[in-house]
Amino acid sequence: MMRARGLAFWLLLLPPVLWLGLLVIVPHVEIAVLSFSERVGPRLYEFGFANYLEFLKEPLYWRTYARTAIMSVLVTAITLVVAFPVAFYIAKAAQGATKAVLFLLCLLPFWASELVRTLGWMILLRETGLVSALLQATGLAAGPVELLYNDGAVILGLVYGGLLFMVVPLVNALDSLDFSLVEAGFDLGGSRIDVLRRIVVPHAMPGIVAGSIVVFMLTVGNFVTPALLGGKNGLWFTEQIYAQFITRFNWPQGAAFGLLLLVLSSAIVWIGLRLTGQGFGETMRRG
Amino acid sequence: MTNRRFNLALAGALAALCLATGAEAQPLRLLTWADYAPKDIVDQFTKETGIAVEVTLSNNEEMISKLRATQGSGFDLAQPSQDRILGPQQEFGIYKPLDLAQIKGEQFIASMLEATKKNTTVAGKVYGVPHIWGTDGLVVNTKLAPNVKDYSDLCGAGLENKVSFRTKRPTLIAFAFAAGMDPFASYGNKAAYTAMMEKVGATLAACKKNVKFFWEGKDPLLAGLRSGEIVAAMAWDTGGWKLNGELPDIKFVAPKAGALGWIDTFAIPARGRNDKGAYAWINFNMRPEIAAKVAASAGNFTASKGADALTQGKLKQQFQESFPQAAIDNIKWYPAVPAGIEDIEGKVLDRLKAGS
Amino acid sequence: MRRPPLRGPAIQMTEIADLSLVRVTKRFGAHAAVAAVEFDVARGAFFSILGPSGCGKTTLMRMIAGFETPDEGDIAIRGASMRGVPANRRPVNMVFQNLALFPTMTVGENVAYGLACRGVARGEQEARVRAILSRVGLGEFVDRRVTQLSGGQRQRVAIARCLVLEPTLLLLDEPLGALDLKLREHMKIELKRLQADFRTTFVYITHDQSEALVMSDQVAVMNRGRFEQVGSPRALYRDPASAFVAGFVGDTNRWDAEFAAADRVRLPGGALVAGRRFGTASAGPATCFVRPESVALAADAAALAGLDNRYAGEVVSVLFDGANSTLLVRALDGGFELRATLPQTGALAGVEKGARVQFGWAADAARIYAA
Amino acid sequence: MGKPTRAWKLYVACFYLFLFAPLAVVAVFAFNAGQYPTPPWRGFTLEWFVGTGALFGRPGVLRDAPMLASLLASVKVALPVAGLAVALGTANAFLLERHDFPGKALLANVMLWPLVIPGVILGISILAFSSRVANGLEDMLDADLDFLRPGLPLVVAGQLSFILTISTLVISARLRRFDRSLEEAARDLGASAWRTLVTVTLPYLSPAMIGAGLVAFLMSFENFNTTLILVGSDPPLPVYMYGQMREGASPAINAVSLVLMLGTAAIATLFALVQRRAD
Repeated sequence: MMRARGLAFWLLLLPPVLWLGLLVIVPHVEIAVLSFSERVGPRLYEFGFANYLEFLKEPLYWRTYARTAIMSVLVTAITLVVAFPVAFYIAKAAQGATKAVLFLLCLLPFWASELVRTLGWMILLRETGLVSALLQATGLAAGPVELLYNDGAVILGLVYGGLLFMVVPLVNALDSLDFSLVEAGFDLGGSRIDVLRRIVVPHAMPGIVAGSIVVFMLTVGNFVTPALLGGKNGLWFTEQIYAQFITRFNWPQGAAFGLLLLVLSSAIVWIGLRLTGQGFGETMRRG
Repeated sequence: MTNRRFNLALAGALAALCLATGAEAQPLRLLTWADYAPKDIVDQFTKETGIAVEVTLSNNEEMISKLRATQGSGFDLAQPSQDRILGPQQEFGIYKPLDLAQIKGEQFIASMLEATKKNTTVAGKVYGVPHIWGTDGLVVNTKLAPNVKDYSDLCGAGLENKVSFRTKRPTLIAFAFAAGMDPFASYGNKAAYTAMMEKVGATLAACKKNVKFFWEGKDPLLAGLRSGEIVAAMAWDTGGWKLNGELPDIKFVAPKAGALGWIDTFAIPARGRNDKGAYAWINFNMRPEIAAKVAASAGNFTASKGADALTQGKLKQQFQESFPQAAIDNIKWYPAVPAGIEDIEGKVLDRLKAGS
Repeated sequence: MRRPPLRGPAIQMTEIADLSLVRVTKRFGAHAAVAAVEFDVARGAFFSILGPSGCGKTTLMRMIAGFETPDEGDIAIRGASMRGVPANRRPVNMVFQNLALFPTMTVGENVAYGLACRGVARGEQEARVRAILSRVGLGEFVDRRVTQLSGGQRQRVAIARCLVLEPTLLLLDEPLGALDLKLREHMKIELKRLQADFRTTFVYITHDQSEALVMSDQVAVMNRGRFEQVGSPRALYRDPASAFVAGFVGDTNRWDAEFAAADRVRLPGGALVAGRRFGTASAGPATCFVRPESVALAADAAALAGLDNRYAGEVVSVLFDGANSTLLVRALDGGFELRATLPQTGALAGVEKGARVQFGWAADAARIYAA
Repeated sequence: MGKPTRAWKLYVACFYLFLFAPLAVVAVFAFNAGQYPTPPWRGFTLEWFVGTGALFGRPGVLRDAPMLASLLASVKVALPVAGLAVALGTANAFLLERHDFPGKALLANVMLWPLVIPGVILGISILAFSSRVANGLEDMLDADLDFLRPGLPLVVAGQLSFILTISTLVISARLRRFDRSLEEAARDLGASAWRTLVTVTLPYLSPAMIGAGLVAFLMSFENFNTTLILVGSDPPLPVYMYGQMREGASPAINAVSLVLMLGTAAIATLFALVQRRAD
């Protein structure tokens, strides 16, 4: 469009280059470099693969890694399944004001801080908490029930945290679904499952992918929820990174872990996009 | 066409960033533990010296990691434990040597001052002086868990889901002693130390069925002990005595293997900007009447000479009950931790937490 | 094919033209959107540029307004070259196709915008805004949001916004395009009235020949970056200088044909048509035009005896449209079809599909151009 | 499928119950007159908001100095983040929507990366990099470069690294819908480029800019993952709250949570109003 590049162009180019250069790209190069440095003595570091070998050698680390990956995918899937009927209801079954209200109500909890939401679950689930009290009061449980500090609680918290980011893109995608297509599907003899599988889901695919990527990223990179709801048996990989940086002051090891997590999340996002044939740019702009 | 506006905005933002970080070097920025700088003490100090105090609460690992991240800047005075100075100092150089001439040595219990100086000496320079000390041992509900006499008893039968300890290095050290090993003697030998820690890790992993939760903050632990959800825990002495005041069945027990004695120090970060304030705070805090108040606030003992005369009788009595002379002699004081040891321990602790 | 530049005949050379273009060319890549266009617009004239979409008329207008720079040639306003003068310094204002009213401002603020840019004092701004708005019949709408106005009102705001600046030249870029048919008809008259009222020179571009013909003093017909003809609406209609103009201006029957003689062509079906030839070629392919209203219809052949071209035909369909009704007729042995105006008062007013009719036209009414 | 079945409606109702249950209990137990935010209910109190600490051993949040200090720290971070996110996001939008240059598609793509980088990793990478720069520069300049060390300026930078992506997307989307003939009209009426920008383009963009600013403010205020790594001696509210939550449960945390919820609700409402006006 503008052929001539004036001063304005270069001045506009400066901030994004500084931003992406100094806050995104170079720092990641830095942790890549850092992750290949190996301590050989006090304040003495050399190039080496020790940090990655350590990751491979120590079952704790790669198990946590795999656990985080698997649970994140699981959480994403559960979130999708939980959110889909609601999104479909908002997009297609609810009308007028109800629709707007339902949609807004959906957004509301997520303006509250993640910590606040997690606190809510802690109050509900802990042994002395509300759910336990209710179970005892109704006679469903004989004594206090500890629902906190286990993987179930973590998954619950993570699914809860991801719902908004799934519902919104799903509603957006489903909103544009022409309901006569669904009717045509039934008219041509399709069953509910057929129509869902052949018409609704393909139409919602961009929303499904956008929502899934965001939820997956939020889950895999989460810290608060597993740390506060998780039990004595569970660790999230972000906690490992945090531990290396903050409680063990072993930056090279932490950098290696960070890079591994980045590779993991990028790979899964990439696979997801590949499997569903969606593009990164469009998907992220939509999400 | 938009250049001028954004240029201005950018310049303004940068200027704001610089301004926000510069200037105001006056207050003493203290990196310390909970309850070590109670408000009335801080107010009194400010009144006497005119120096304001900004308190940041922390613990050993965080202190080191914060100072490591800032290369020793951001704070003017820190309070790491005496055994946690040598290694990080060698590795990261985060403290500056103390000018002992500025510290009123006569206010300290001499033996403790000497021991601390010795442990915090790197390349001939002293980096720490003692402030607060105490011991870790067992807090036991003697009615519900009468058999807990040593650390290893926490893993005994009948205590399923009823005990607690921290996933921190004192736990490893304690269980090593309880298993008849001497971890301190192996500090210099990494291979031996690793083997020892692995063994302790295995013991603790097997013990996990007994653990209700790994405690971190003191409130949940005390609440658990109060309610009886927890019947025995590895914890600090005055915590036990505090509960003892409320519920006589709960006692602090100096374990057979020996209580673990720790000393928190004063150390000045390498890029501290208010050394004058730091030394003033140290000297102010070691005055017996101040030290007694801080010790009471923290619920621990002080290295200030003469302060114990001012502490209340109850604590003294509890101390004597928990620590007969043999138990005092059996206290294991942490020697300085060499660099690298914490990596070994860390991994064992991670594994314990992750449950693999 | 190179044509000499065309000039409108009605320019008084004693006065400096309000707008003159000298061999203005604009290329986008290899494609010349505007090719060596030359014309003058006299002071106070309503000048239209008529052409199909993509003919370059918008580019031409944007060059006059200052949004594009000519690659060659010069644009002068009242004799002053506009080379290097940015859009905001030209004594030219433009009514945009979509009007481009500022949605964040009220009607008054929209109209005052240009005055504020010129640094006119606030009090005077207000007075002038009120004056111009009442002149265009929008006196009470000063504080209304532009989004609250109807299409015609918005149109008038857009024009008032320009006229308040008393420009030498007002450019209008298909401003009626977005309006519905009724309103468009109304606005044609309104625009003509405004122009007469303000005596501002209007340069109007459109692809709608009716708009151009109704309002303009002068019309330039543009095709593929060039001016085909400049003249009064009547001249364009009567004497189109090219096949393109003949086809584009006004309603017409058009046949591809072959020269049979200098003033005679043969239609593909074999019929011979006598006509008036434009240009010099007299052999090879040709195009022949006959306007529907030039076609005479009669029930019997005798009534058409005076015409050079006469045919017997059959009514294919009746296209009833009140006064504009036409018949679609097929010649019985010429193999061609044509449209003829059907007077609603004549003897054939009630003719039905399938009826036999006689039709014909004078040689002068048929125009032949070498293709 | 068109008409919702009863089971479907029930499911949706349960969903909303699930959605609001945690927030409701947080709010309710902020008023519990007990030491812990758990049943049984011990009566209504405002002590956790305005108490002096005489009753429960710790003051209400509105009198709790460290809590208020952390709130202030959050504001100190969120304001520059929001301001910079809007200013730079607008500049980015103009660059992407108004200029063509080689590598533009790549740049636009790279701008999206921060959305798929976990916050903790953004934190550690910025920490590691800034600390290397600081180590190098401090020796060279023989001066303390505190803004490159963990602390609020670094937190601002860390949060900006991904919030800027969002503000850029929001503002670009609106600029893309902008009808450029409005700018031409302004130029045509005699406005300079600068005047056109200020009187026509920016007013059009302003709902998106305000919206992006509010969203940036909220995201900054609530950010935990990146902040946790980059924080120095003055923790913003989420980091402080996290510390408190690890220490143990107390209705004081509920109280501050409720204050936080009300604050965010106010900002979210403002946001909704601005968006409505824009449409």
